[in-house]
Amino acid sequence: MDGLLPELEVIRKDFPILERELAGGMPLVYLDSANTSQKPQVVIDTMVDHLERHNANVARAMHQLGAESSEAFENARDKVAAFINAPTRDEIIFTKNASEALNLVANTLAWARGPLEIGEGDEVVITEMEHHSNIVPWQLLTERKGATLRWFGLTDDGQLDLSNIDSLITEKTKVVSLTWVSNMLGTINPVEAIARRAHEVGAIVVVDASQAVPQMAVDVQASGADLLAFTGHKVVGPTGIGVLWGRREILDQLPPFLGGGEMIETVAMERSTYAGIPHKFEAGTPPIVEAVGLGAAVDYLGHVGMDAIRAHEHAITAYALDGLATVPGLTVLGPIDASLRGGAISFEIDGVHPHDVAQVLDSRGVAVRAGHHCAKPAHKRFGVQASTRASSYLYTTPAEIDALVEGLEYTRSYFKLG
Amino acid sequence: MDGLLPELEVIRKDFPILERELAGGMPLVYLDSANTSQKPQVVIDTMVDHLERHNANVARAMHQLGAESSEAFENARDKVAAFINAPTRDEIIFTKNASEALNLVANTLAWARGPLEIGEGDEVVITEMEHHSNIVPWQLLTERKGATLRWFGLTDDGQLDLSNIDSLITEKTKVVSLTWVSNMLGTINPVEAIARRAHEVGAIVVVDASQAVPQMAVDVQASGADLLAFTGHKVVGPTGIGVLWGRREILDQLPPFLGGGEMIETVAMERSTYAGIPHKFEAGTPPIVEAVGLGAAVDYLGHVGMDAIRAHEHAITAYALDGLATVPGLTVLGPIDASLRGGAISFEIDGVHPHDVAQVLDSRGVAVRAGHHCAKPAHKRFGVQASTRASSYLYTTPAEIDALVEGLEYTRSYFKLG
Amino acid sequence: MSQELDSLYQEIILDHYKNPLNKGLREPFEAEVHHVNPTCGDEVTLRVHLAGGVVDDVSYDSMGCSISQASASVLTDLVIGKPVDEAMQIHATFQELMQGRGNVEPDEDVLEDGIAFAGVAKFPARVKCALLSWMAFKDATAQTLAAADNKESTNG
Amino acid sequence: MSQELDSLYQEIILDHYKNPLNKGLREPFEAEVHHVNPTCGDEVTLRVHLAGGVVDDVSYDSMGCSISQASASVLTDLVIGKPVDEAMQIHATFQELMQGRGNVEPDEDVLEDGIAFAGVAKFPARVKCALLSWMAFKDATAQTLAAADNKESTNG
Ligand SMILES: Cc1ncc(COP(=O)(O)O)c(C=O)c1O
Ligand SMILES: Cc1ncc(COP(=O)(O)O)c(C=O)c1O
Repeated sequence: MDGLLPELEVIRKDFPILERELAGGMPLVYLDSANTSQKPQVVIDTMVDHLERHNANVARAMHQLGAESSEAFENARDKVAAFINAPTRDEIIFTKNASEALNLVANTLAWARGPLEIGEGDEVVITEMEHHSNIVPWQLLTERKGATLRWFGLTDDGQLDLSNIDSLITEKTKVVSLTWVSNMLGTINPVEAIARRAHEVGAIVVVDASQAVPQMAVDVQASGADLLAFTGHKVVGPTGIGVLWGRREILDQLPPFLGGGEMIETVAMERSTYAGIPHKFEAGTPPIVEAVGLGAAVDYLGHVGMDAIRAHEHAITAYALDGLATVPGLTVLGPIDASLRGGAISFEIDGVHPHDVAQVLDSRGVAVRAGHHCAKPAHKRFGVQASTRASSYLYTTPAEIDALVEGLEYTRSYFKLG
Repeated sequence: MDGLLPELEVIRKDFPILERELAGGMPLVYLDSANTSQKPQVVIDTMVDHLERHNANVARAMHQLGAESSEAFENARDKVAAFINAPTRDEIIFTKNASEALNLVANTLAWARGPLEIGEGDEVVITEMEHHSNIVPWQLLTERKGATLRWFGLTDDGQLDLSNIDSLITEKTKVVSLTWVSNMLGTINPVEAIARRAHEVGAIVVVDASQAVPQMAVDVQASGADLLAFTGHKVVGPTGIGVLWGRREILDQLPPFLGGGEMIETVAMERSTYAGIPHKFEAGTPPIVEAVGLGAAVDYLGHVGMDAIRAHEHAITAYALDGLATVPGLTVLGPIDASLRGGAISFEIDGVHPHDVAQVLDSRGVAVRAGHHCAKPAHKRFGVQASTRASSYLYTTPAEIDALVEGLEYTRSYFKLG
Repeated sequence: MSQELDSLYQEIILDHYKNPLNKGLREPFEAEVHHVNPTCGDEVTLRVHLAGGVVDDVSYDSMGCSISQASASVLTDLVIGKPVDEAMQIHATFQELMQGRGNVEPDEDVLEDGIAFAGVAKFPARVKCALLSWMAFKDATAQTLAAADNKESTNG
Repeated sequence: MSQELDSLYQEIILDHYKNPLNKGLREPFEAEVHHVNPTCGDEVTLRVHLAGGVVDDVSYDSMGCSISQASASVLTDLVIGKPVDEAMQIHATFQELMQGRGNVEPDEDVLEDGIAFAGVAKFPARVKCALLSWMAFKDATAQTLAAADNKESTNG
């Protein structure tokens, strides 16, 4: 099959969990990578080495372990900056996950004064395919500030409906926030074109790149984004860490988010002043060993090559779409052209609820996700309450897709469908 | 020496980093545990096992790995609840660190309506010995809401000055927030007595237990606290995780903090509703492997026994205070009676700046912290800009204290002081 | 593997799923509640009508998986016509079975078709599905009783 | 270990620490800045007086460790009386030395006593101490020049 990673079997050996046997001796077929990715040995080993040999708090500690730990932590910032081509390391802020990164933006905008201030009459534009983590923060912000939340609709094949972009993004728009790649529909959105329109009217552009950064080479400077978020655990890194990148000019204008720890310049009883970016937004002891793990993770992905990973995902996704098309009564939600999408494929099967689909697949070792995937409005748009989602990653093989398709056929027979 | 942990050498073997050799072949003498604690092998191994065998997202994933991961994660919540004697597991909220836990409270109070709402004329009372993480959030809150921040002063021997408690905590007081154990002065504060006064006037009591939970048996129900925060990395757990405990009645009244992920009940374009506690406050993918590590950490501490750890810390601290008293020109900041304090000892030496003290000690392998320890107001109160701090933990030996005292003598001679 | 699956998807469950009993929303009712399983989005709207200390009717509309659908059907079948106390007792017995991780012996005398859910208890992720309508029933009944109490005390 | 320590604490540094040059705040000055090292709390208040393209005076008040104190002393000794351009050049050379991780060969002709700080570059945690007053000097000089520019353009 064209486009597959040439050393797929070698790559699979890097991921110890792929050897797991599940109940009944079934081998693991992990197709839930859009939910969280598995971790290569090198990420785990790097974290262990840090904990066993270099553990200390950062910045504050001047002793040798402190210097080692600080260096490892700040190196991770350099690695992440290089990975997404940020113009400077200072624009990389470590958060606890993508959700915190998005909330950081919405939350500080609520207290911003000056050009970024949001109030009555102002509008924030998001899309119907957002993850809840890119919906709820904006609902809270607009509710609290008396602003209005507006939405890009979706076309029937799961793309953004851009037909009304000029009446949706107007002089009233202060923020446009959208996902680069949908975690439910798989759709890849034209971020740059939308950003262009947003910048025409002076709005800032927030991009949820949680599903983009794992799957394709992301260049924040070329993206059109002013702020961009992603999460460590989806890029073969650990939980407990996410990234907010933002243009210095914007970040400098935002007030602090959480207070305490290294985010200060000086603290006095009368008043405190704050550090420059990135520290201004990193209150308290940061996720140190998690940053170190994330650094190893982006190194690993960089070593395999993001273009190669994108090609692999594309090949697997095309193969999966073909396979799913053979299952009677199965409808894919989202684009059915693999070149328009990432590797998450949500679908429904007439007559079997997604929970039941996932359960039967699980009994065969095939791990998929069933539910609303934190994208309720998108499900509602397509008239479904839930769906089943299979999502691949760099370690996914065509044979695993075969196991999925066979499992779905078995599901249909188990529930006695034609 | 009375009170030392009986199996101290066995305990030290549990912490791989204690075998580290530093520059010049010096063995590590780690006296910076108030900054961050070292990790026992069992915590590291538990995290590795999770990453290598059970890694999956929680709650959302119904497959076998998802069930295993969810169970491990929620078991950690049970363990933490038991460790601090919380009445129910639902009152345990996982945050990224203690700073986030404290900010969560201040931040949601800013948006609270009803009895907890804070506005002009209302007062928040903190103390001059707080860590910046328990100062800045309240400065931001009171500034933003037009309320007033008031402070408990300190006595010359580093205790809270309670003489004006009745005029400080009044009917105007909405929140009293204080540290249980000072990270700079070591002082153990009479939380229960202060909470009693606060409750008399209807204020809520927030306790920063970041330095208390590592060092002594904490029973949240007996403490008098309404909300209590601590951090994973100081209780032999990993970075990237903290805990907020709160009484259900209070937590239920607070609006959501960050939005997205599992914190919702349902999300619709028109409006969203939120999950019950603890999930309401846990937006996005939580720190899963970190929670699992924290569970192993509190198990480990529980196994050693918090009362035994407290006795050990007490013995080491008393020994250290005696040793420090022999160093000419050295002044301890904070109580000099070991029974009034925890294991963090800050001091100054006439004629040598704390940075220089720490540097010389570091060249001998002795790791201490120098600076303001995120407690600038307390330093100002004692007329110093910085101090040197040595802090012990369950793995600290009397011989390490000897190394500290010898190192200080060497420092004095190196800088040619009498 | 199919054996394990069969312990979850008992014939009785699949029957109730295909042919649910008492489905649809009916009048009269004293309380209507809407419960959601936040993780998967399963929903139930459920009404309770009590009369003379007896559960006179439980009607519902629901969307969800086979387990949650069948469980609503079995619930109504078990509690309609029972004295409120007994219905709550059945509720408690069912909940105990579900939360027993597969270690509780189901009591057929009390639970009748409900014993088919014994296998569900071994699938932690599905326990919430089975309990969704039961929790809604408990909530609606409590609301009805509280409202009645209020009325009484206002009248008294 | 003492050897390593000696490479940090050169005699020259300890001398400047014990007997700092040009210390104290003086008039006249065009800009005064206050810089802090947030991690340790070291502080410097520094004034710059430029006249006819020359650094006429740099005066300062500071609290901090031996490295930061000695470095302020060496700074003033090096730049006072120098043309602004040359002073900024010295600044750049010193900064390069400090950030070179011990791999930059110090240029005694430019840095004079400042070469004693070469050892500091090997202690990442102390580099900030050595640079504190230098950054303050750069900031104050830039402010003075900007203010002069402004005046000129307003006048022009
Ligand atoms: C008393 C006290 N409060 C709060 C904190 C903040 O903890 P963290 O940095 O983990 O948020 C610390 C430690 O740094 C502390 O000692
Ligand atoms: C598109 C998208 N946005 C945001 C998130 C939130 O990421 P996290 O849960 O790590 O905060 C996810 C994943 O859950 C996602 O897929």
